[in-house]
This record gives sequence, structure tokens and C-alpha cells, in this order.
Amino acid sequence: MGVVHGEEMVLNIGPQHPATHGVLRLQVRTDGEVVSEVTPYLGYLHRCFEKHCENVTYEQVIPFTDRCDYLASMTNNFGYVVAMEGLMDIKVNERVEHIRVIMAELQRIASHLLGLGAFGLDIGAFTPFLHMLRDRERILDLFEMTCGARLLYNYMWVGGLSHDLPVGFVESTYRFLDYFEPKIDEFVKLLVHNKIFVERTADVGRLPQDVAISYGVSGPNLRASGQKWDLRKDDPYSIYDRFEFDIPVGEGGKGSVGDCWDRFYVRVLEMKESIKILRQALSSLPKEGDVYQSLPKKIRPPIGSIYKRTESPRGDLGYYIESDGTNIPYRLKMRSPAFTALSVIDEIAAGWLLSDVLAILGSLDIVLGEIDR
Amino acid sequence: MSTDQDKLITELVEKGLTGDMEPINSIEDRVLRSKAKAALAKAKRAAKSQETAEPKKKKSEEKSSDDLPSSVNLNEKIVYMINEKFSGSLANENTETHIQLKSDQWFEIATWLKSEPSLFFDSLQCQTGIDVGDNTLEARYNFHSMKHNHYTEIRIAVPRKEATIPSVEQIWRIADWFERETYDMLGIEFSGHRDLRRILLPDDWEGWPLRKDYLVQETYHGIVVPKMKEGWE
Amino acid sequence: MDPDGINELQWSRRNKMGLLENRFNDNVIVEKLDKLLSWGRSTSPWFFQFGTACCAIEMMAAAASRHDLMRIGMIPRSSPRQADVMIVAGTVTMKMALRVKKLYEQMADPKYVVAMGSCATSGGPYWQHGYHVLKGVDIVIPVDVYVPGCPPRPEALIEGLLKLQEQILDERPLTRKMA
Amino acid sequence: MTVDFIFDFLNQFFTSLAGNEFLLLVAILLPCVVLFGFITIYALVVIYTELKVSSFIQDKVGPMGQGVGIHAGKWGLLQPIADALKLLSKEDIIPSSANRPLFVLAPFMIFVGAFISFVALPFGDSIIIADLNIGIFYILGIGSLAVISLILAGWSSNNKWSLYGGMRSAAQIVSYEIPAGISLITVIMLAGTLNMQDIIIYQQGGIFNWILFDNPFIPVAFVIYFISALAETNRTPFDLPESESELVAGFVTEYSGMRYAFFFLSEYANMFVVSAVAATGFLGGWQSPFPNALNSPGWGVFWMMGKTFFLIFIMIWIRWTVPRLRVDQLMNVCWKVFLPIGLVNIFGVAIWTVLFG
Repeated sequence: MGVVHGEEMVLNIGPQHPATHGVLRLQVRTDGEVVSEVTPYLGYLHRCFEKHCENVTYEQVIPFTDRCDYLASMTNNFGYVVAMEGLMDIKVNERVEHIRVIMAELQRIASHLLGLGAFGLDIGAFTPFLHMLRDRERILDLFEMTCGARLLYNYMWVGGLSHDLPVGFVESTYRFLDYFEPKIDEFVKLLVHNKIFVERTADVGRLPQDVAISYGVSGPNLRASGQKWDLRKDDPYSIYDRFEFDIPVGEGGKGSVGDCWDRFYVRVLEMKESIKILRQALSSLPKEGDVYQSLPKKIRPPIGSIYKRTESPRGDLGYYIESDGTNIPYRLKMRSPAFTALSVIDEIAAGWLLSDVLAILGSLDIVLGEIDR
Repeated sequence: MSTDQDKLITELVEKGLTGDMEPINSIEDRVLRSKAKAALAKAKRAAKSQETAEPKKKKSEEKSSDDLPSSVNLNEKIVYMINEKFSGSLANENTETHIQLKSDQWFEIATWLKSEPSLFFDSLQCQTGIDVGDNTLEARYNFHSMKHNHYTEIRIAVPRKEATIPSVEQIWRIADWFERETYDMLGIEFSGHRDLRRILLPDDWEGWPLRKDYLVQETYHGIVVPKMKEGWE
Repeated sequence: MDPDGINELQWSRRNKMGLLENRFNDNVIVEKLDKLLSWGRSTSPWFFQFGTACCAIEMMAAAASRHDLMRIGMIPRSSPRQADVMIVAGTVTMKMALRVKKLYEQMADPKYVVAMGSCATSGGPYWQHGYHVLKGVDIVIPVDVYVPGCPPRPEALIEGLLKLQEQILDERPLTRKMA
Repeated sequence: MTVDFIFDFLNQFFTSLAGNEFLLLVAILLPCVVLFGFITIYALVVIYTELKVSSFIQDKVGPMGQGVGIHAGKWGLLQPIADALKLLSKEDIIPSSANRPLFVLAPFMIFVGAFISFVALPFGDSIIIADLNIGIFYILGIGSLAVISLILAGWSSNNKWSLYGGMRSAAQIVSYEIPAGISLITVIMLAGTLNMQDIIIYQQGGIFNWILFDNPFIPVAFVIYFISALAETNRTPFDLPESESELVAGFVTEYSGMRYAFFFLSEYANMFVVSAVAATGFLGGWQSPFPNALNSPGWGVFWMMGKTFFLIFIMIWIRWTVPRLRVDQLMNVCWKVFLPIGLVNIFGVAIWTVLFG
């Protein structure tokens, strides 16, 4: 980091630190409490995802996508199977599409819950975090009754699903939604409009729209900067074009557009929108339909490549798949939204106080598994 | 529909376009009235799109896609424009899925891709490095425009021995990390990158893992790397 | 970074050095004291939040409202100095390995390690092609309890921790040389 | 129950040794031992309370003594004892790069600071170890000792997180002593004394004679004092010196085992001191809230403890509910809000006393 001048101090946050959400190392140059430069060092969780993909078959890639963004495994599976189905030109039936959307939206809520809770934790509010985890458990129960796993599901397969919905799933999901909707309001009361919380987050770490686009920031972080961009609406995949929902964007409710509070509040609103989608998808879920109907006997996509993006809870999740006609991917690259979101940290965190840097980091909602892959 | 009805409607529409809605609203026949209104709306929309199209044309006056028939896809359009502006930088004319470029003029082309108003690729979505065999490495760029909502892919192949591609890190800031990752994984050098270090692997790691002939090193700081525990398999 | 010693690590039953370790001969009073101390240690194993990957989420879930690790006396600490149990939750990579060792060394004796999940146990799904993944955290630090699973459910983690408590309870800290 | 009282008692009991210096020493040490025992037991109780209350707030059950072997008893009541035993028998790490003497000194100093504050606290009608005529002033002064030890701990650890913690705590505690002192001045103005017992006696005769309800300015002073007390004891929302998600563990990052236990203990001891001062100054100390009822010495201890523990409970409640302030906001609140209001409050109380008192 070069020469350290006078009063300055170089401080290593991480790789093991309660606020880094995993094993990230931030090297910050500080003068007292004021941070002048933030340099992230990645790779402490580099698990060679792409190398594995070049060595295992297309089906076996799915569990590895689970483990990339371990807070949103369903949407990671979803992105991969959408890309593969695009490459192989497979159409899946209505029931499968509906179940996929239901799972993805439940996963979005679960992921946002943990992201918001962890952000609160970074600010020092411990209790909302546990309340969030408590409600998240209920979503995990739904996943568990569907596919038996709590965290890493391997649920969506190319051309279908690993299991059909169990008996009583729809009712349980409705029950969960009825339980959860008032909880959002409670959460808003507890944290979102908390005076101290607002003081800590409003106007802090403003991310202008053009900077966000240049850094490839996507998802809720980009929307908080005022850009109305959601792949579910703007480049619809699966059956998202059938549902009615809004795209919440940051409006600077407590400070200016694109600050930490906006990034936080957009996620809260997105959970509400997900509930809307869930209710529509549950009501239009077809009773009939075999989830194994279009499972290919052998996955051997034609020679060629595809780049397909889907909207994961963290933003544009892209898969670049290069096929050489065999049953093993020639190259598979994952464009992870958290990777691009983290890259912007120096731009928006420099000049703030040490506590703010950690708040800004929390507001970006990163998952190290996806950054390092 | 009779001809005099048609005539009547065109008359009414003309009047409506100037802002005079009285005659339309005073028509007794409900069917005729709604027909007239629909025609008016259509005419208004057409007029609007003409208006918006005109200033765009003025902006991209010099060489742009306007000379091309509107049926060509985006890639063909870009290739056409690149040929006009940066002749000789295309590696081949294949435009079906992607555009294949040579590496030497890449920085200029990239700058142009972002600044050209009719393309305006403001977002670099993804950058992938591939070991395509034949001692060739390839960098692939997926671009997207938030404004026009269109998308393209550009590929640049370089020989393994002198794998150097101009860096676009200063144009799209995210390319900074994308290029570092590609460098880390495949050893493609990006000339002009201000901070080209390994990003995921440790600085003292040996080799480029995603090259197809990669052999993992035996030990790292005294820790056996490819070790498999005894009694497995 | 110090490359020395990692290969020669022979973790037999290592010596846990506390304030009063191994200073006494065996007699009735010492035995009672022994029991008291091991009771204290087994009842209050504060754990060090060392989450690296997916398992960290399950560790958090285990500490959170539904499963509540605090029931068995486990309180999370973020500084290694004040922790007794290090739950290595998740994959440890080569880049992280030496830091894991350092963190382990920073903990005060008596210290225990729980390897949570198959990554920490053996490299898990990454054991074959994971060029950058440490094939089991026991290559760099000694492990007391292995919890299998990818990721283990919170119940599995709690089971592992109860096993650890049993193990601590059986210890005789004051008279280890006799035992 | 002052030292003099014990000394007299001992003199009468051991007539052969009457007036001996040895008896004086015993008379001094005896309350110290009792006090130490009290603080230890109190800390165990409050730590247990904190674990339980925080757990209930977070929708879980907290220590339940579920585990193997003889575990922690019903409802985990033995949990704090197990914690203490374990901490005492842990390895004592002094980092090689630390400044050894200062590193060793810091935890004891902070405990001494908390400990000697207890000396002037009135637990009941006659239960006070040293009935100083400047009691409240003494406690405020001793309270500042904590700053020195926190800075020592932060600096001597030779760890950047500790240093940050030390720096923050120095700024924070020094600043917040001023609003705390200013709001106590209003109490002193009304009671006309610095003696803790006299302040309590001034509030004799039921809940409406408490200083808190004396005039409309005092509740403001009470709130300022209480918030400043939170800051002085490093509790959320002012727990910046040891903020877990920012500074790992702040100034205690490098401390392990027994030394850490001392920091832990003195944090809770400090909570007791500030709460007891608030109870004394504003809530009538050991006076019963009912006029001429339940006012015996035994009840006096009950009322004093009850009021103090109630305030401690509120501190715990706040800690697990609100987020943490930032360091500059912390200073702003102190200097731009509390200080002006506190000063105006003094005038308000003075004028009120002249007009209606």
C-alpha cells in the first residue's frame, strides 16, 4: 500500500473479522478514524469453481453452483438451468416454471432477510438479525419439505426439478406469507425508521448511478441508485413476464439517492414485491404436470456458447457456458453480482469514517462464496 | 366501411391533430366516434416517433447504421461500423453470435463502443478468458447497454506466447477486476492496466489454473496441495 | 509467513496448558477440583465465530433463535483470545491456511477445534480438483470433533458440540500426566 | 457500617487488643472483602440476567443448562459460575509485543476504579462503608479512573483494534462526564449537599418527594444523566470502544482468561455504580416510595437494590434493542445537545427554586 505518512495508519480488516461477512480482507488507510483508501483483497475462499466445472459433467455442476452463493442457492441453480436450457433449447412445462419461480422468490426473501439482518448487525443492532434468522428458518422449512436440504438444495435440474412439490406445500407457503407480511412492518418499525439507524445510514456511502453502471453494480444496489433495472422485467426469463409486480428504486427517502439507507430499504420493499409474485404464482400453479417431463436423457449441448443472465437476490447473475459437444463443459464462467458490487467499495467508502466503511460494506450485501468462487 | 366514412375520419383526424376536438366529440354514432378517436391516437403516435427519431439521426450524423437496411441485426451493424472506422481490426466476418476482433486496436474500439450514441455500451457485463486450444487464449467480453437494452459479445484471440490484450480498465471500471481475474486464471496480460496483480490466488502462486495444461504445484508454503488422504478411494 | 513446522506437525494428544495444568499429584481433593474445573470448561465453551463459507450460515442458524447454542452454554466471541472452541465452519483455502494456524495459536489454552462440514474435514466436494483448497483443516491444526455434512444441519453441529463437552468433561486438567 | 463503626465494635470485642493497628487493618479489610464478595455475586447475577434478558428479547431461551454431565443446573442458573471458573483457569496470554507492565496493570486498575466507587454508595439507612461528605463528587472523580485504564489497555496491547478502542473510550468517557456532572449539579442544588446519605434523607416521605419529581426540569436532567451513564459504561448505543462488529472486541481484544474476566467484572460493576448514583440522586435511594410505610432498614436495602437493578435492567434492554452510534455523532450528541440542555437546565432549576422553592 505504499508509504504511510505522518499520522496515517494501515489497518487490516480481516480476513477473519466479524464485519467482513466471511473471509474478506480490507486494507484501509486511516488517519485517526477517517479512511482515505480501501483496498479489498479477495481469494480467501477461492474454491476453484470454474476448474471443477471443466472436470465434471453438466449435471454435476449444479451442486457447485449451490455452493457459490450459499445464501441464494435456488436462484443460482435457476440461473444455471435457464442458461443450459437456452443452450440446449429445452422447454419445460408450466408446473416446473411455476415451481421454479416460487422457489426463487422464496429464496430472494430468505437471502434478503439474512442480508438485512447482517447489515443491522454491522451497525450494532443484534436483535433484528436474530429475528430475521428466525423468520428465515420458516422459509428453510419450506425448502426442506420440498427437497430435504436446508441450505444447498441441488433442486433445479436442467429440464426439470429434482422433486415435485410435496403435499401441503402450497398451504404451508400461504401460511408463511400470512405470517411474514406483518413481520416486515414490525421490522420496519424496529430498524428501518430507527433514529440511530437512519443517522448511521442516510447520506452515507452514496453510489451515483453512472458510477454504479461503470462498476457493473447490479440488482438492489443498482436500483437503490435510481436505475430501474430488473432482469425479471427488462429481460424476462422463465415466466416472470406474466406476473405483476413493481421494481422498487431508491428515492432518497431519508437522505440522498443511492445511500446506504436506500440500499437497505430497496431490499425491504423487494421482499414485499416477492410476496406479491409468490401469491400470484401460487394461485396460478397448475395442478397437473410432470416435473421430469423434459429431463434430457443425456446432457450434451451442441457446440457453441451462451451468456445468460438472471436476477439473483444480489443482482445480475450471469453464466457464460462454452460447450464443445461433450458432456463436460469446456468452460463455464460465472459472472457474480457480489464480485462487481464489492469492486465499488473503494470508490464509495473512501473519505468516510471507519464505522461507515463497515456499514457500506454491509449495505452492499456481499457473499464471499460468490466473489471468490 | 364506406369511402365517405373514411374521408370523414381523415378530416376529423386532421382537425384533431391541430387540437380541435369539437367535431369528433360531437359525432352521434358511437362506432364512428370511437373509430375516429382510434385513428387520431394512431396518427399522434406516428407523429411522435418521427419527432424522436429525427434528433437521434442528427447526433450520429457521420458514419452510422442509417445507411443499412433496418433488418440487419446488431452485430452486423457493429461490424459494419467497425469496418468503416477501424479497418482491418476484424479477425473474421462471422457475426452470428459474436464479433471476433484483433487485439491491436481494441482500446480505441472499446472507447468508441462506449461513446458511440447509437450503441452506448455502458455496461461490461462479463469478461471470460478461455483456453481455446491450439496455443491460443481468448478473452470474451459481453456488453450491454442500459439505455438501448441491447447486447453483444466480442472475442479477442491471442497466441499463448505473447498473450497481451489492451486493457479497457479505464473505460469500464469493473474491467479492472475482471481483467485481474482473467490474468489470474489464464495468464493473459492486459497492457495498460494500472494494477495487474493476481486477485483470487495468492501472489506467490505458480501457474495459470484455467489453462488446459495446468499442473497443480506440489506444495504451497509447506502444505501439500494435491494431497489425498491415505485409505481413500 | 513462517513455512516451518507445518509438515512435521504430529498431533498426538497435545498439551493443553492452562494456569494450573499438571502441577498436582493425584489425591481426593485434587480429583474433586479436577472435576470442578472440567465441569466449568465443559459447561461454558465460548466459541470463536470462524465462519468461512456455507457452513458459517448453518453455524449462525445454530446460534440463532430456533436452535440457540446458548442453551448449552456456548456464547459467541469475536476475538480468538477469549474463545475456547474454534468452530472451523467452511472451506479453508491455501491462502487462508496459514491464517487459520495463526488464529489457532492466538487462542488461550485450553482450546478445542470443531471441524464443521466436509470441507473442513477433508476438502469436501473440492477434494479432487480444488487446487486451492486445503484438504481438511487437520493438516494445519489439531481437530477434536469432526462434524460431517455439507453443510451439517444445526442439530448435527449441536450433537458434535455435545460430544466435545463430553470429551472435556472426561479430562482431568490438574493431573493429566497421571491420566 | 463505616470503618469507624467496625473498628469500635472490634475494640469492644477484642478488649485486649483495643486500639491496636492490627484491628484497624482488620476493620479496613473486612468491608473490602465483603464488598468484593458482593461485587462478584452481583456480577454473576447480572451476567445471568443479561444473558437471559437478551435471549428473551431475541426470541430464544438463553442458557438452559442443557449439555452433558452435571451441566449448568435448572434454567442454566450455574452458567455464570461455570464461565467464571473457566475464565480463571484459562491460559494467561501476554502478547510478546505488548508493553508488559502496563498490559498487566490495566485490568486491575479498571477494577480498582469500579471497586473503590462502591465505598461511597449507600446501600441502606446505615449501610455505607465510608459516609463521605463529598460522596457524589468522589464517585464522579473516581469514575474517571476508568479512562486511564482503558487507554492503558488499548495502548499496551499493541494491537490496532485495541488502540482504536482505547482512543474512542478516552474521547467518549471524558466528554460524557461533563453532561453527567452537570445533571447531577441540579440534584446537589436542590439537596444542598454532596453527601450521599444527606441527599437521600432530603427525599424522605414518599415518591413525590423524590428529586425526580421535584420540578419539571429534573426529569430532563435524569434522562441526560442516564444516557451519559450508558456512555460512561460503554453500553450500546455507545459501545464504540468494544463494538464487536467494528473493532473485534475493542480494548479487550488481546486479553484472555482472568484479565478478561476483570474487564468483564468491572463493566458490570460500573453499571451498578452509575445506576446506584442515579437511584440515589433522583429516585430517593433507600427511601420507600410510600410515605411512612415499608421504611425499615431491611426494606431500605430492598428499595435501593430494587431501584438500581431496575435501572440496570433498562440498560440491558436498551443494549439489545438499538443500533450503535458513530463516533462523530456520539460527540455531537454530547457537546451540541446534552451540554446546552444541561446548562439551561441548571438555570431552570435555580429559577424554579427561587420562585417556587
